[in-house]
Amino acid sequence: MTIENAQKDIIDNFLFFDDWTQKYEYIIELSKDLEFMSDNLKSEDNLIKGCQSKVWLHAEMINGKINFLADSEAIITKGIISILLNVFNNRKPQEILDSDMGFIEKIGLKEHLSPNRANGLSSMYKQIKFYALAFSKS
Amino acid sequence: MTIENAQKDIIDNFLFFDDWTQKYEYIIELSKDLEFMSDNLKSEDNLIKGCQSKVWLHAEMINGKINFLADSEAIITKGIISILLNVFNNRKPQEILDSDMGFIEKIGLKEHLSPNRANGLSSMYKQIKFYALAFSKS
Amino acid sequence: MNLSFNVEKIRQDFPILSKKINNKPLIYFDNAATSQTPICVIDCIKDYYEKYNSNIHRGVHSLSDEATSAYEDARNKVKDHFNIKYSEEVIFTSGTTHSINIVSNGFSKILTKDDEIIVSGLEHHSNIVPWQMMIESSGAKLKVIPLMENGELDMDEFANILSLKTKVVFLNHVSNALGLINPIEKIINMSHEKGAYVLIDGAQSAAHFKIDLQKLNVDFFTASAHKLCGPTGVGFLYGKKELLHRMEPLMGGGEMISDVTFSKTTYADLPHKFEAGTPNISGVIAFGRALDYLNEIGLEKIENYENDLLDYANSKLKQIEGLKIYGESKNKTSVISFNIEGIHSYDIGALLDKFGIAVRTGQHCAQPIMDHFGVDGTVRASFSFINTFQEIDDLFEALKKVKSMLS
Amino acid sequence: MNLSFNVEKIRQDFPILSKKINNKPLIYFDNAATSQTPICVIDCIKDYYEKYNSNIHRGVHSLSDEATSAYEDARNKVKDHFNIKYSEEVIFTSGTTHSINIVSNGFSKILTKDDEIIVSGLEHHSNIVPWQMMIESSGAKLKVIPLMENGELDMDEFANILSLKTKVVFLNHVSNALGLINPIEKIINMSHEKGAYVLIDGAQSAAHFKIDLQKLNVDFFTASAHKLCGPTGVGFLYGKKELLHRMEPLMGGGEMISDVTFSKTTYADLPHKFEAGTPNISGVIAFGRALDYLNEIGLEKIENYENDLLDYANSKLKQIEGLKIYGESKNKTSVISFNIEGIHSYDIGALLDKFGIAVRTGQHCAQPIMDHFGVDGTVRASFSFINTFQEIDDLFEALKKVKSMLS
Ligand SMILES: Cc1ncc(COP(=O)(O)O)c(C=O)c1O
Ligand SMILES: Cc1ncc(COP(=O)(O)O)c(C=O)c1O
Repeated sequence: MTIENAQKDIIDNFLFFDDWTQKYEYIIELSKDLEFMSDNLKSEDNLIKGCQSKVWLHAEMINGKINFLADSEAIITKGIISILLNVFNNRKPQEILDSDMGFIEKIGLKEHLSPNRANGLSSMYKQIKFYALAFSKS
Repeated sequence: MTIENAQKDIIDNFLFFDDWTQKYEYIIELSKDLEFMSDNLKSEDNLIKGCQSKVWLHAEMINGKINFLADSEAIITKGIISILLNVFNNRKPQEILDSDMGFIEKIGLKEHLSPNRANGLSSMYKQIKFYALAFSKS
Repeated sequence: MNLSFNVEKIRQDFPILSKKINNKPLIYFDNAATSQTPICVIDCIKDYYEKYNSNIHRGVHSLSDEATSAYEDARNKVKDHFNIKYSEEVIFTSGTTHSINIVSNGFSKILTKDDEIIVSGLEHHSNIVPWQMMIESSGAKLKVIPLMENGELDMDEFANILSLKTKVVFLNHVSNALGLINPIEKIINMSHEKGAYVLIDGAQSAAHFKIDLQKLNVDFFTASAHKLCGPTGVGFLYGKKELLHRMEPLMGGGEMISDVTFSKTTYADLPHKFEAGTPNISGVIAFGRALDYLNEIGLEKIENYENDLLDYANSKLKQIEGLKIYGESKNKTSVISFNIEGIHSYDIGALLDKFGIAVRTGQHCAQPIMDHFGVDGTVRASFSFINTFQEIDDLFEALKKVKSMLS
Repeated sequence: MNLSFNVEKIRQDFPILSKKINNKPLIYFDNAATSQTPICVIDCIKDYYEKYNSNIHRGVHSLSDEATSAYEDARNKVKDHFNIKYSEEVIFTSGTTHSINIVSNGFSKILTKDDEIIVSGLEHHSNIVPWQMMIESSGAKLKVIPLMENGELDMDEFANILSLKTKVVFLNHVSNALGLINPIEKIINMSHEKGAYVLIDGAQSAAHFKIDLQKLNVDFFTASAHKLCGPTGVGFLYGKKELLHRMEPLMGGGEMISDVTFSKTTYADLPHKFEAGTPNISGVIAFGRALDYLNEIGLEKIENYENDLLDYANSKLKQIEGLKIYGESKNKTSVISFNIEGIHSYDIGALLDKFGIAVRTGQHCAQPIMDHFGVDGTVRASFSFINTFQEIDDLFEALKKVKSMLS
């Protein structure tokens, strides 16, 4: 599945909800899907700046694709990370570099993209792209 | 004549004018009445801060009354000094301390009282009062 | 409950209160971050730009006279409101942060490495970082008034660290993170006995009760207009004349000098020495209007009403199981800083927003207090006289739903 | 004359132009001190306070998101307008004076007593006094580019004083007292060849023509919103990233740190490192709107029209006997600085005001230039695209009357 298709799937899932309660309950649900991240990976180096709750992101290159592990103290943030990893995990660096975040607006989470430093979605995406760039050069 | 009466006289004189041209022509006329101030009195010490054109004010106590000498580079400022000295020259310190500047508004020169540092009427009046205070204590 | 306070009428002065968030009426409980702006203040800004916008102090024309008079009127309003003796002791700044930096920078050339300064453990970063910068350049030592378990200042420890070496004591009047009112009268008197100067950061107090600076006999005081129903980008610093004369200015520029050649510059008199450059003219004038507005309502009435709101909110929120309030005390402004067990403050704030309720979450620019309580952050609901008891009920109901969603 | 420029239509955007002074229509020729404000900018401020006033960057609620987005949009507008590479190279300040102080303070810890800095003889006090303060703390030496008789910079002398010791060169793009446009491209290139950084004070240039900062390759640039149809109390500093990283901040506070304990503070990333405290949020957003407004008209059109105004005013004013213009040159913005023989500039300004004409008189915060010409002050009429040819005729007639009254 391409990144674009993964994003379309998410948009379709979200279309399903009539109100914000259902949407956020779904996000909270998704937070539980996140793959376990061991405490030793929750290092200063993996901490993403610019989020109000602590967010850790770890990346490794496996067979030409980037494998991400991430976690957060806040459930909603975790749910949003989960959405992001659904899209960007196990991708080739170039795929990530070619991607955009338009789908976030389409699923009604635009507020999380604001340059407001409280919610760190932009920072996470920046960091994901940063890893992609680094690995594409290595 | 009391200070109050001197101020009333000035108000009466100004009532006479229909438009600003006449008023300012009169002020320019008055500038020529200023008593001559010799250059050696135009010292740094006598310079009044806060006027755009240089204004010098010198004061001496003669027989219990304050004698002022003043000059300025700008004609309008000179005219206004002339009005001030008409009121405040040769007064006892206490008379000056008891006075106010309400008459300036009545003759339509309120703009010169603004805290704007370009026109220094407030600064001049402050300095006149300052001398009065100093002499009243000596 | 306070019946004499007509909150519905007052709310009509605030256009933003008709705003909908997520299709729900805005409930604004972030007053400690910034206050909302009454229409008279907004109109005052509009009026300035439509009728007498001009650079001030040196213009020869009528617009400049008009703008200068309005600007200096605002200075007199600040002077009167806070009962300051001389108008030249009122310095307009871009806000509390700027004010504190003026003082810390001014003292950086006065203090030496043998001197000590004292800060409270309750400070906003704006009252910590400037002093750290000062310490670096002066070598003076920093002592901290520790907190007691509930977050109040440990006054016994203050007495211990205060000495003849202490030169400046700086602390906030009210803590922004907790709303605690500090015993500043006591601190000022004790400090003065040792010859130390005191700076009070009034960012969080000035909106909530009347402050008499001559009576307090404090050396420096500062607040921000944007927390006082005024606009952003303006505040003031009060300082005793003789201290302001001794301090070097933080910034150089136009307005603040009386004589300039390339080899030498003479600073202008107070307050201009500290007001370099074109100031926030419309902001200063609107700040004056905001003080008028607060006085039209009456700060005493505001204080009483806000105390009632706080009591009510306390009693409601405590009904929520697992909710812990930080900094409980009798001496508080209308701020409640809390967490719910097992839930991250960010999650609470993000979901409350969906109910149209604006609270602040996180460290509130006061990391040392968070460290004291061993938390990462809190949810802070800060009430003001534009809020209603009904809104507190709404918060209570929303919190219950949020809690059940998140646990 | 420029016929494609519909000045009457543009004037309708400026509410203040319907003002009467002394019963005469306001003729505003003090644009170099502060520009007037179009209704779209005034409405933008009103909108902010009525619809989304909130503290920014750390709020979890929708209002804060909205205000933060608008604030950061403004940063991008400044970036685009001046063709800046990275948005974090745009620092919002309270104005040009503040910006220059950030740089002079930043360099005070970088320079040593073996270093030299160069300033032009044409500077505004805001670009002199901060550097004098810096020199005092760093010990670096100040060299001055002298003026030629007409007030233009003596570029031969500049080449002489520029050396490998020179670390910073700072000068204005356009002189506020005379309107002269300095050869900054040349100065930047020559300075870079010697390894010196250049700060350009664009307070008087940015309103009059398009400026491309990447093309200029300048190290620092600054301007004030209030001279660009924007509000008071806001401006920006552009700096190259690597230089901003090297400089210490002028002020400490909230927003500008990433980690605070009492023993240590870590500064936040750019641009926040230099934006301590709550900024002038409404001002910044309205500044962005003002740039939009200027772009809607088109800076090229503005430049052409203002050049025509200047030519016309020059030809008219020279008909007045005894009138002397300071700083004549082909490279000028629409400013005429003059005196009439035997008459004090203050008298001219005070009487012009009675005709409803606002000009500035005095030293224009540029005492060294006045010293150069051996005058105490001048009358400065500064024109902008809101002025008309008819208004210049009115000035001409008024000046003749003023002259006859005063001589
Ligand atoms: C050339 C120049 N530099 C600096 C300034 C100072 O700008 P501000 O007062 O907006 O800080 C001015 C404004 O008069 C100016 O004309
Ligand atoms: C106690 C305290 N001090 C200082 C500040 C900083 O004020 P400003 O951001 O207006 O400079 C704040 C504002 O949050 C505060 O609450």
